[in-house]
Amino acid sequence: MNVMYFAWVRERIGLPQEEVQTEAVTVADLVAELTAREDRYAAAFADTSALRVALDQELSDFDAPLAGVREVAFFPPMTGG
Amino acid sequence: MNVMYFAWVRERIGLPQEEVQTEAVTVADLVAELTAREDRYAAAFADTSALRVALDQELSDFDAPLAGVREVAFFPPMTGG
Amino acid sequence: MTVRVQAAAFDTGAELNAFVKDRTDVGAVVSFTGVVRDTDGTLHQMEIEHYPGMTERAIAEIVTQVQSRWALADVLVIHRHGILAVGAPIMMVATASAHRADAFAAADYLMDYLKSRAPFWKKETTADGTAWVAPKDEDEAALKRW
Amino acid sequence: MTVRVQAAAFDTGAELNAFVKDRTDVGAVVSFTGVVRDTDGTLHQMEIEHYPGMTERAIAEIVTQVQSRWALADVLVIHRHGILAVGAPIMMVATASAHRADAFAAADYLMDYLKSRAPFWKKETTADGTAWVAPKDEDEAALKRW
Repeated sequence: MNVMYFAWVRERIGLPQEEVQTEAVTVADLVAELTAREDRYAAAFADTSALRVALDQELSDFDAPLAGVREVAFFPPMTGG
Repeated sequence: MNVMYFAWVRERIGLPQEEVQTEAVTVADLVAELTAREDRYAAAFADTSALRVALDQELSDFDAPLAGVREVAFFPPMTGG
Repeated sequence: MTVRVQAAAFDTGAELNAFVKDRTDVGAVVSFTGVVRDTDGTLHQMEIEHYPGMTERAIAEIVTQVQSRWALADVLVIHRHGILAVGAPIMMVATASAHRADAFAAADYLMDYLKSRAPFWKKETTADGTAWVAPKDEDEAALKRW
Repeated sequence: MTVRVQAAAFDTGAELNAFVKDRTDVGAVVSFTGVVRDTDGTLHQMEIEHYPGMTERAIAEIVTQVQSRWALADVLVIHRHGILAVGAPIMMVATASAHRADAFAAADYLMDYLKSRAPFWKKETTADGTAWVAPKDEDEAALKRW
Protein backbone atom coordinates (compact mmCIF):
# COMPACT_ATOMS: atom_id res chain seq x y z
CA MET A 1 0.00 0.00 0.00
CA ASN A 2 1.33 3.41 -0.95
CA VAL A 3 1.23 5.80 2.04
CA MET A 4 1.65 9.52 1.34
CA TYR A 5 2.29 12.46 3.66
CA PHE A 6 1.74 16.14 2.95
CA ALA A 7 2.59 19.51 4.51
CA TRP A 8 3.75 19.29 8.14
CA VAL A 9 2.93 15.57 8.33
CA ARG A 10 5.47 15.01 5.54
CA GLU A 11 7.99 17.25 7.32
CA ARG A 12 7.63 15.45 10.67
CA ILE A 13 7.88 11.99 9.16
CA GLY A 14 10.64 13.13 6.85
CA LEU A 15 9.43 11.61 3.59
CA PRO A 16 6.66 12.24 1.07
CA GLN A 17 5.61 8.63 0.55
CA GLU A 18 6.54 5.05 1.23
CA GLU A 19 5.38 1.54 0.44
CA VAL A 20 3.95 -0.06 3.61
CA GLN A 21 3.25 -3.79 4.05
CA THR A 22 0.42 -4.00 6.56
CA GLU A 23 -2.41 -6.18 7.81
CA ALA A 24 -4.20 -3.11 9.26
CA VAL A 25 -7.99 -3.39 8.90
CA THR A 26 -8.83 0.31 9.33
CA VAL A 27 -7.04 3.62 8.93
CA ALA A 28 -6.84 3.86 12.74
CA ASP A 29 -5.07 0.47 12.84
CA LEU A 30 -2.54 1.72 10.28
CA VAL A 31 -1.97 4.90 12.30
CA ALA A 32 -1.37 2.79 15.46
CA GLU A 33 1.08 0.58 13.55
CA LEU A 34 3.05 3.55 12.17
CA THR A 35 2.99 5.36 15.54
CA ALA A 36 4.59 2.33 17.19
CA ARG A 37 7.46 2.33 14.66
CA GLU A 38 9.45 5.47 15.49
CA ASP A 39 9.17 8.79 17.29
CA ARG A 40 8.85 10.79 14.06
CA TYR A 41 5.64 8.86 13.23
CA ALA A 42 4.39 9.27 16.79
CA ALA A 43 5.02 13.04 16.49
CA ALA A 44 3.09 13.26 13.22
CA PHE A 45 0.13 11.22 14.45
CA ALA A 46 0.01 12.55 18.04
CA ASP A 47 -3.34 14.27 17.46
CA THR A 48 -5.36 12.69 14.67
CA SER A 49 -8.18 15.19 15.22
CA ALA A 50 -5.81 17.69 13.56
CA LEU A 51 -5.34 15.37 10.57
CA ARG A 52 -7.27 14.36 7.49
CA VAL A 53 -7.01 11.12 5.54
CA ALA A 54 -7.73 10.32 1.90
CA LEU A 55 -8.19 6.78 0.55
CA ASP A 56 -7.44 6.45 -3.16
CA GLN A 57 -7.68 10.25 -3.44
CA GLU A 58 -11.09 10.60 -1.80
CA LEU A 59 -11.47 12.22 1.65
CA SER A 60 -12.33 9.55 4.20
CA ASP A 61 -12.07 9.06 7.97
CA PHE A 62 -10.02 7.16 10.50
CA ASP A 63 -12.66 4.47 11.04
CA ALA A 64 -12.72 3.55 7.36
CA PRO A 65 -11.67 0.03 6.29
CA LEU A 66 -8.53 -0.35 4.17
CA ALA A 67 -9.69 -3.40 2.18
CA GLY A 68 -8.92 -2.84 -1.50
CA VAL A 69 -7.29 0.55 -0.90
CA ARG A 70 -4.04 1.18 -2.81
CA GLU A 71 -3.16 4.72 -1.75
CA VAL A 72 -3.56 6.26 1.71
CA ALA A 73 -2.66 9.92 2.30
CA PHE A 74 -2.34 11.79 5.60
CA PHE A 75 -2.31 15.56 5.81
CA PRO A 76 -3.45 18.58 7.86
CA PRO A 77 -6.72 20.39 7.06
CA MET A 78 -6.50 21.99 3.63
CA THR A 79 -5.74 25.67 3.20
CA GLY A 80 -6.32 26.30 -0.49
CA GLY A 81 -8.02 29.19 -2.24
CA MET B 1 -38.33 74.88 -11.90
CA ASN B 2 -36.45 72.52 -14.24
CA VAL B 3 -38.52 69.39 -14.94
CA MET B 4 -36.75 66.42 -16.52
CA TYR B 5 -38.07 63.25 -18.11
CA PHE B 6 -36.19 60.01 -18.77
CA ALA B 7 -36.72 56.77 -20.70
CA TRP B 8 -40.34 56.11 -21.76
CA VAL B 9 -41.58 59.12 -19.76
CA ARG B 10 -39.36 61.31 -21.97
CA GLU B 11 -40.59 59.52 -25.09
CA ARG B 12 -44.28 59.91 -24.21
CA ILE B 13 -43.98 63.57 -23.31
CA GLY B 14 -41.69 64.17 -26.27
CA LEU B 15 -39.00 66.22 -24.61
CA PRO B 16 -36.12 65.62 -22.17
CA GLN B 17 -36.66 68.68 -19.99
CA GLU B 18 -38.50 71.95 -19.72
CA GLU B 19 -38.74 74.99 -17.48
CA VAL B 20 -42.09 74.96 -15.62
CA GLN B 21 -43.59 77.92 -13.76
CA THR B 22 -45.75 76.43 -11.04
CA GLU B 23 -47.33 77.07 -7.66
CA ALA B 24 -47.59 73.32 -6.98
CA VAL B 25 -46.97 72.51 -3.32
CA THR B 26 -46.16 68.80 -3.72
CA VAL B 27 -44.90 66.53 -6.48
CA ALA B 28 -48.44 65.13 -6.78
CA ASP B 29 -49.77 68.67 -7.35
CA LEU B 30 -47.22 69.18 -10.13
CA VAL B 31 -48.19 65.86 -11.72
CA ALA B 32 -51.89 66.90 -11.64
CA GLU B 33 -51.02 70.24 -13.19
CA LEU B 34 -48.98 68.65 -16.01
CA THR B 35 -51.59 65.92 -16.59
CA ALA B 36 -54.25 68.59 -17.15
CA ARG B 37 -52.14 70.27 -19.82
CA GLU B 38 -52.12 67.82 -22.71
CA ASP B 39 -52.78 64.17 -23.57
CA ARG B 40 -49.08 63.36 -23.87
CA TYR B 41 -48.57 64.35 -20.22
CA ALA B 42 -51.68 62.43 -19.18
CA ALA B 43 -50.29 59.37 -21.02
CA ALA B 44 -46.94 59.65 -19.23
CA PHE B 45 -48.45 60.15 -15.77
CA ALA B 46 -51.41 57.76 -16.12
CA ASP B 47 -49.99 55.36 -13.51
CA THR B 48 -47.66 57.07 -11.07
CA SER B 49 -47.12 53.77 -9.21
CA ALA B 50 -45.00 52.81 -12.25
CA LEU B 51 -42.95 56.02 -11.90
CA ARG B 52 -40.16 57.31 -9.72
CA VAL B 53 -39.36 60.92 -8.89
CA ALA B 54 -36.11 62.62 -7.92
CA LEU B 55 -35.88 66.07 -6.33
CA ASP B 56 -32.57 67.82 -6.90
CA GLN B 57 -31.08 64.44 -7.92
CA GLU B 58 -32.19 62.53 -4.81
CA LEU B 59 -34.89 59.83 -5.00
CA SER B 60 -38.07 61.13 -3.34
CA ASP B 61 -41.80 60.43 -3.47
CA PHE B 62 -44.99 61.92 -4.82
CA ASP B 63 -46.08 63.33 -1.44
CA ALA B 64 -42.87 65.34 -1.06
CA PRO B 65 -43.07 69.17 -0.92
CA LEU B 66 -41.50 71.18 -3.75
CA ALA B 67 -40.46 74.19 -1.66
CA GLY B 68 -36.89 75.13 -2.53
CA VAL B 69 -36.55 72.41 -5.18
CA ARG B 70 -34.86 73.47 -8.41
CA GLU B 71 -34.84 70.23 -10.39
CA VAL B 72 -37.60 67.60 -10.56
CA ALA B 73 -37.10 64.41 -12.58
CA PHE B 74 -39.67 61.77 -13.53
CA PHE B 75 -38.68 58.34 -14.77
CA PRO B 76 -39.58 54.63 -14.70
CA PRO B 77 -37.93 52.24 -12.20
CA MET B 78 -34.22 52.00 -12.91
CA THR B 79 -32.72 49.10 -14.80
CA GLY B 80 -28.99 49.56 -14.41
CA GLY B 81 -26.27 47.02 -13.75
CA MET C 1 -12.55 54.42 -4.76
CA THR C 2 -12.93 54.83 -8.52
CA VAL C 3 -16.30 55.53 -10.18
CA ARG C 4 -16.55 56.06 -13.93
CA VAL C 5 -19.71 56.68 -15.96
CA GLN C 6 -18.77 56.67 -19.61
CA ALA C 7 -19.94 56.10 -23.19
CA ALA C 8 -16.63 54.49 -24.17
CA ALA C 9 -16.08 50.76 -24.13
CA PHE C 10 -13.73 49.41 -21.49
CA ASP C 11 -11.53 46.32 -21.14
CA THR C 12 -12.72 44.28 -18.14
CA GLY C 13 -9.50 42.29 -17.76
CA ALA C 14 -7.25 45.35 -18.02
CA GLU C 15 -9.41 47.20 -15.47
CA LEU C 16 -9.29 44.25 -13.07
CA ASN C 17 -5.50 43.97 -13.34
CA ALA C 18 -5.01 47.72 -12.84
CA PHE C 19 -7.34 47.65 -9.83
CA VAL C 20 -4.95 45.65 -7.63
CA LYS C 21 -1.62 46.33 -9.34
CA ASP C 22 1.28 46.71 -6.86
CA ARG C 23 -0.89 46.18 -3.78
CA THR C 24 0.32 43.76 -1.11
CA ASP C 25 -2.47 44.30 1.46
CA VAL C 26 -5.19 42.63 -0.61
CA GLY C 27 -5.92 38.92 -0.34
CA ALA C 28 -9.28 38.76 -2.09
CA VAL C 29 -10.59 40.45 -5.23
CA VAL C 30 -14.13 39.96 -6.52
CA SER C 31 -15.37 41.32 -9.83
CA PHE C 32 -18.75 41.37 -11.47
CA THR C 33 -19.20 42.18 -15.14
CA GLY C 34 -22.60 42.78 -16.73
CA VAL C 35 -22.67 41.88 -20.43
CA VAL C 36 -25.23 42.63 -23.18
CA ARG C 37 -26.94 39.27 -23.50
CA ASP C 38 -28.85 38.16 -26.57
CA THR C 39 -31.53 36.04 -24.92
CA ASP C 40 -33.01 34.50 -28.06
CA GLY C 41 -30.79 35.58 -30.94
CA THR C 42 -32.89 38.59 -31.92
CA LEU C 43 -31.15 41.49 -30.18
CA HIS C 44 -29.57 44.10 -32.46
CA GLN C 45 -28.28 46.44 -29.80
CA MET C 46 -28.85 47.88 -26.35
CA GLU C 47 -29.06 51.56 -25.53
CA ILE C 48 -28.55 52.88 -22.02
CA GLU C 49 -29.94 56.24 -20.95
CA HIS C 50 -28.87 57.82 -17.69
CA TYR C 51 -29.33 60.98 -15.63
CA PRO C 52 -25.99 62.84 -15.70
CA GLY C 53 -25.22 64.29 -12.32
CA MET C 54 -27.63 62.14 -10.35
CA THR C 55 -25.94 58.98 -11.68
CA GLU C 56 -22.57 59.91 -10.18
CA ARG C 57 -24.20 60.99 -6.89
CA ALA C 58 -26.24 57.81 -6.57
CA ILE C 59 -23.25 55.56 -7.28
CA ALA C 60 -21.02 57.46 -4.85
CA GLU C 61 -23.67 57.04 -2.15
CA ILE C 62 -23.91 53.27 -2.78
CA VAL C 63 -20.12 52.94 -2.66
CA THR C 64 -20.03 54.89 0.62
CA GLN C 65 -22.57 52.43 2.03
CA VAL C 66 -20.48 49.37 1.14
CA GLN C 67 -17.32 50.98 2.50
CA SER C 68 -19.03 51.56 5.83
CA ARG C 69 -20.43 48.02 6.01
CA TRP C 70 -17.42 45.97 4.95
CA ALA C 71 -13.64 46.18 5.37
CA LEU C 72 -12.53 47.07 1.85
CA ALA C 73 -9.13 48.12 0.55
CA ASP C 74 -10.68 49.53 -2.64
CA VAL C 75 -13.83 49.65 -4.78
CA LEU C 76 -14.19 50.13 -8.55
CA VAL C 77 -17.41 50.90 -10.45
CA ILE C 78 -17.54 51.47 -14.21
CA HIS C 79 -20.90 51.88 -15.98
CA ARG C 80 -21.43 52.63 -19.66
CA HIS C 81 -24.24 54.58 -21.32
CA GLY C 82 -25.16 55.04 -24.97
CA ILE C 83 -25.32 52.32 -27.62
CA LEU C 84 -23.83 48.91 -26.80
CA ALA C 85 -23.36 45.89 -29.04
CA VAL C 86 -24.35 42.32 -28.14
CA GLY C 87 -21.60 40.73 -26.02
CA ALA C 88 -20.18 44.08 -24.89
CA PRO C 89 -19.54 44.74 -21.20
CA ILE C 90 -22.22 47.11 -19.82
CA MET C 91 -20.61 47.72 -16.48
CA MET C 92 -18.32 46.20 -13.89
CA VAL C 93 -17.68 46.41 -10.18
CA ALA C 94 -14.61 45.17 -8.34
CA THR C 95 -13.95 44.95 -4.61
CA ALA C 96 -10.63 44.30 -2.89
CA SER C 97 -10.30 43.15 0.70
CA ALA C 98 -8.05 41.25 3.07
CA HIS C 99 -10.63 38.44 3.26
CA ARG C 100 -13.03 36.93 0.77
CA ALA C 101 -16.28 37.29 2.73
CA ASP C 102 -16.06 41.10 2.66
CA ALA C 103 -15.15 41.23 -1.02
CA PHE C 104 -18.03 38.91 -2.02
CA ALA C 105 -20.70 40.61 0.10
CA ALA C 106 -19.69 44.11 -1.00
CA ALA C 107 -19.76 43.22 -4.72
CA ASP C 108 -23.14 41.51 -4.33
CA TYR C 109 -24.59 44.53 -2.48
CA LEU C 110 -23.15 46.97 -5.03
CA MET C 111 -24.87 45.08 -7.85
CA ASP C 112 -28.24 44.95 -6.10
CA TYR C 113 -28.20 48.69 -5.52
CA LEU C 114 -26.72 49.72 -8.87
CA LYS C 115 -29.44 47.67 -10.54
CA SER C 116 -32.38 49.40 -8.86
CA ARG C 117 -31.13 52.65 -7.34
CA ALA C 118 -28.78 54.20 -9.90
CA PRO C 119 -30.59 56.14 -12.66
CA PHE C 120 -29.91 53.99 -15.73
CA TRP C 121 -32.54 52.71 -18.16
CA LYS C 122 -31.98 50.00 -20.74
CA LYS C 123 -33.69 49.90 -24.12
CA GLU C 124 -33.38 46.90 -26.42
CA THR C 125 -33.63 46.99 -30.20
CA THR C 126 -34.72 43.78 -31.94
CA ALA C 127 -36.21 43.04 -35.37
CA ASP C 128 -39.58 43.85 -33.76
CA GLY C 129 -38.54 47.38 -32.79
CA THR C 130 -37.43 48.91 -29.50
CA ALA C 131 -38.59 48.18 -25.97
CA TRP C 132 -37.56 49.51 -22.58
CA VAL C 133 -36.35 46.74 -20.28
CA ALA C 134 -38.83 46.22 -17.44
CA PRO C 135 -37.49 45.97 -13.90
CA LYS C 136 -37.86 42.51 -12.33
CA ASP C 137 -39.73 42.00 -9.07
CA GLU C 138 -36.76 39.94 -7.89
CA ASP C 139 -34.45 42.94 -8.29
CA GLU C 140 -36.48 45.04 -5.87
CA ALA C 141 -36.82 42.02 -3.56
CA ALA C 142 -33.03 41.53 -3.61
CA LEU C 143 -32.57 44.86 -1.79
CA LYS C 144 -34.38 43.44 1.24
CA ARG C 145 -31.55 40.93 1.77
CA TRP C 146 -29.29 43.65 3.19
CA MET D 1 -15.58 23.92 -17.69
CA THR D 2 -11.85 24.65 -17.43
CA VAL D 3 -9.73 23.54 -14.47
CA ARG D 4 -6.00 24.19 -14.39
CA VAL D 5 -3.59 23.34 -11.56
CA GLN D 6 -0.23 24.82 -12.42
CA ALA D 7 3.09 26.12 -11.10
CA ALA D 8 3.19 28.92 -13.69
CA ALA D 9 1.93 32.41 -12.98
CA PHE D 10 -1.23 33.49 -14.80
CA ASP D 11 -2.73 36.82 -15.87
CA THR D 12 -6.06 37.28 -14.09
CA GLY D 13 -7.36 39.93 -16.49
CA ALA D 14 -6.40 37.99 -19.62
CA GLU D 15 -8.00 34.84 -18.21
CA LEU D 16 -11.20 36.71 -17.38
CA ASN D 17 -11.41 38.23 -20.86
CA ALA D 18 -10.77 34.88 -22.57
CA PHE D 19 -13.40 33.22 -20.36
CA VAL D 20 -16.34 35.05 -21.97
CA LYS D 21 -14.86 36.05 -25.33
CA ASP D 22 -17.35 35.81 -28.20
CA ARG D 23 -20.22 34.59 -26.01
CA THR D 24 -23.63 36.24 -26.40
CA ASP D 25 -25.61 34.05 -23.95
CA VAL D 26 -23.91 35.37 -20.83
CA GLY D 27 -25.23 38.38 -18.92
CA ALA D 28 -23.29 38.05 -15.67
CA VAL D 29 -19.68 37.14 -14.96
CA VAL D 30 -18.26 36.91 -11.44
CA SER D 31 -14.59 36.39 -10.69
CA PHE D 32 -12.68 35.82 -7.50
CA THR D 33 -8.90 36.16 -7.31
CA GLY D 34 -6.87 35.10 -4.29
CA VAL D 35 -3.65 37.07 -3.89
CA VAL D 36 -0.56 36.51 -1.70
CA ARG D 37 -1.14 39.06 1.02
CA ASP D 38 1.62 40.47 3.20
CA THR D 39 -0.32 40.98 6.43
CA ASP D 40 2.31 42.95 8.33
CA GLY D 41 5.13 43.61 5.91
CA THR D 42 7.21 40.58 6.93
CA LEU D 43 6.29 37.96 4.33
CA HIS D 44 9.08 36.87 2.00
CA GLN D 45 7.16 34.30 -0.01
CA MET D 46 4.41 31.72 0.04
CA GLU D 47 4.80 28.10 -0.97
CA ILE D 48 1.84 25.94 -1.91
CA GLU D 49 2.00 22.18 -1.71
CA HIS D 50 -0.68 20.02 -3.28
CA TYR D 51 -1.59 16.39 -3.89
CA PRO D 52 -1.29 15.80 -7.65
CA GLY D 53 -4.13 13.65 -8.90
CA MET D 54 -6.41 14.16 -5.92
CA THR D 55 -6.31 17.94 -6.48
CA GLU D 56 -7.77 17.68 -9.97
CA ARG D 57 -10.37 15.12 -8.82
CA ALA D 58 -11.46 17.23 -5.85
CA ILE D 59 -11.80 20.41 -7.93
CA ALA D 60 -13.72 18.61 -10.68
CA GLU D 61 -16.13 17.27 -8.06
CA ILE D 62 -16.69 20.77 -6.59
CA VAL D 63 -17.29 22.21 -10.07
CA THR D 64 -19.78 19.42 -10.83
CA GLN D 65 -21.63 20.35 -7.63
CA VAL D 66 -21.95 24.04 -8.60
CA GLN D 67 -23.04 23.13 -12.12
CA SER D 68 -25.85 21.00 -10.71
CA ARG D 69 -26.97 23.67 -8.23
CA TRP D 70 -26.91 26.78 -10.40
CA ALA D 71 -27.61 27.63 -14.04
CA LEU D 72 -24.12 28.32 -15.36
CA ALA D 73 -22.89 28.86 -18.90
CA ASP D 74 -19.29 28.16 -17.88
CA VAL D 75 -16.92 27.78 -14.92
CA LEU D 76 -13.17 28.46 -14.71
CA VAL D 77 -10.82 27.40 -11.91
CA ILE D 78 -7.06 28.08 -11.92
CA HIS D 79 -4.93 27.25 -8.87
CA ARG D 80 -1.18 27.60 -8.60
CA HIS D 81 1.27 25.55 -6.56
CA GLY D 82 4.96 26.04 -5.81
CA ILE D 83 6.63 29.26 -4.73
CA LEU D 84 4.67 32.52 -5.05
CA ALA D 85 5.80 36.09 -4.47
CA VAL D 86 3.93 38.68 -2.40
CA GLY D 87 1.17 40.27 -4.47
CA ALA D 88 0.99 37.34 -6.93
CA PRO D 89 -2.35 35.73 -7.78
CA ILE D 90 -2.65 32.35 -6.05
CA MET D 91 -5.80 31.22 -7.78
CA MET D 92 -8.94 32.43 -9.47
CA VAL D 93 -12.43 31.23 -10.18
CA ALA D 94 -14.87 32.70 -12.68
CA THR D 95 -18.52 31.88 -13.26
CA ALA D 96 -20.69 32.93 -16.20
CA SER D 97 -24.46 32.89 -16.18
CA ALA D 98 -27.53 34.51 -17.70
CA HIS D 99 -28.31 36.16 -14.34
CA ARG D 100 -26.19 37.58 -11.57
CA ALA D 101 -27.61 35.61 -8.62
CA ASP D 102 -26.39 32.29 -10.07
CA ALA D 103 -22.95 33.67 -10.95
CA PHE D 104 -22.43 35.15 -7.46
CA ALA D 105 -23.66 32.12 -5.51
CA ALA D 106 -21.63 29.67 -7.61
CA ALA D 107 -18.39 31.66 -7.22
CA ASP D 108 -18.95 32.00 -3.47
CA TYR D 109 -19.61 28.25 -3.10
CA LEU D 110 -16.58 27.37 -5.24
CA MET D 111 -14.35 29.44 -2.98
CA ASP D 112 -15.70 27.93 0.25
CA TYR D 113 -15.09 24.41 -1.02
CA LEU D 114 -11.75 25.06 -2.73
CA LYS D 115 -10.53 26.58 0.53
CA SER D 116 -11.30 23.58 2.74
CA ARG D 117 -11.85 20.56 0.46
CA ALA D 118 -9.19 20.75 -2.25
CA PRO D 119 -5.79 19.36 -1.14
CA PHE D 120 -3.62 22.47 -1.06
CA TRP D 121 -1.47 23.60 1.88
CA LYS D 122 0.08 27.04 2.24
CA LYS D 123 3.41 27.69 3.93
CA GLU D 124 4.62 31.21 4.64
CA THR D 125 8.26 32.28 4.88
CA THR D 126 9.01 35.36 6.96
CA ALA D 127 12.17 36.67 8.62
CA ASP D 128 11.26 34.39 11.54
CA GLY D 129 11.31 31.25 9.41
CA THR D 130 8.57 29.16 7.83
CA ALA D 131 5.10 28.29 9.14
CA TRP D 132 2.21 26.31 7.70
CA VAL D 133 -0.94 28.41 7.45
CA ALA D 134 -3.54 27.19 9.93
CA PRO D 135 -7.11 26.70 8.73
CA LYS D 136 -9.61 29.15 10.19
CA ASP D 137 -12.67 27.97 12.10
CA GLU D 138 -14.73 30.34 9.97
CA ASP D 139 -13.64 28.51 6.80
CA GLU D 140 -15.07 25.21 8.00
CA ALA D 141 -18.15 27.05 9.30
CA ALA D 142 -18.65 28.69 5.89
CA LEU D 143 -19.38 25.26 4.34
CA LYS D 144 -22.50 24.98 6.51
CA ARG D 145 -24.06 27.91 4.63
CA TRP D 146 -24.77 25.74 1.59
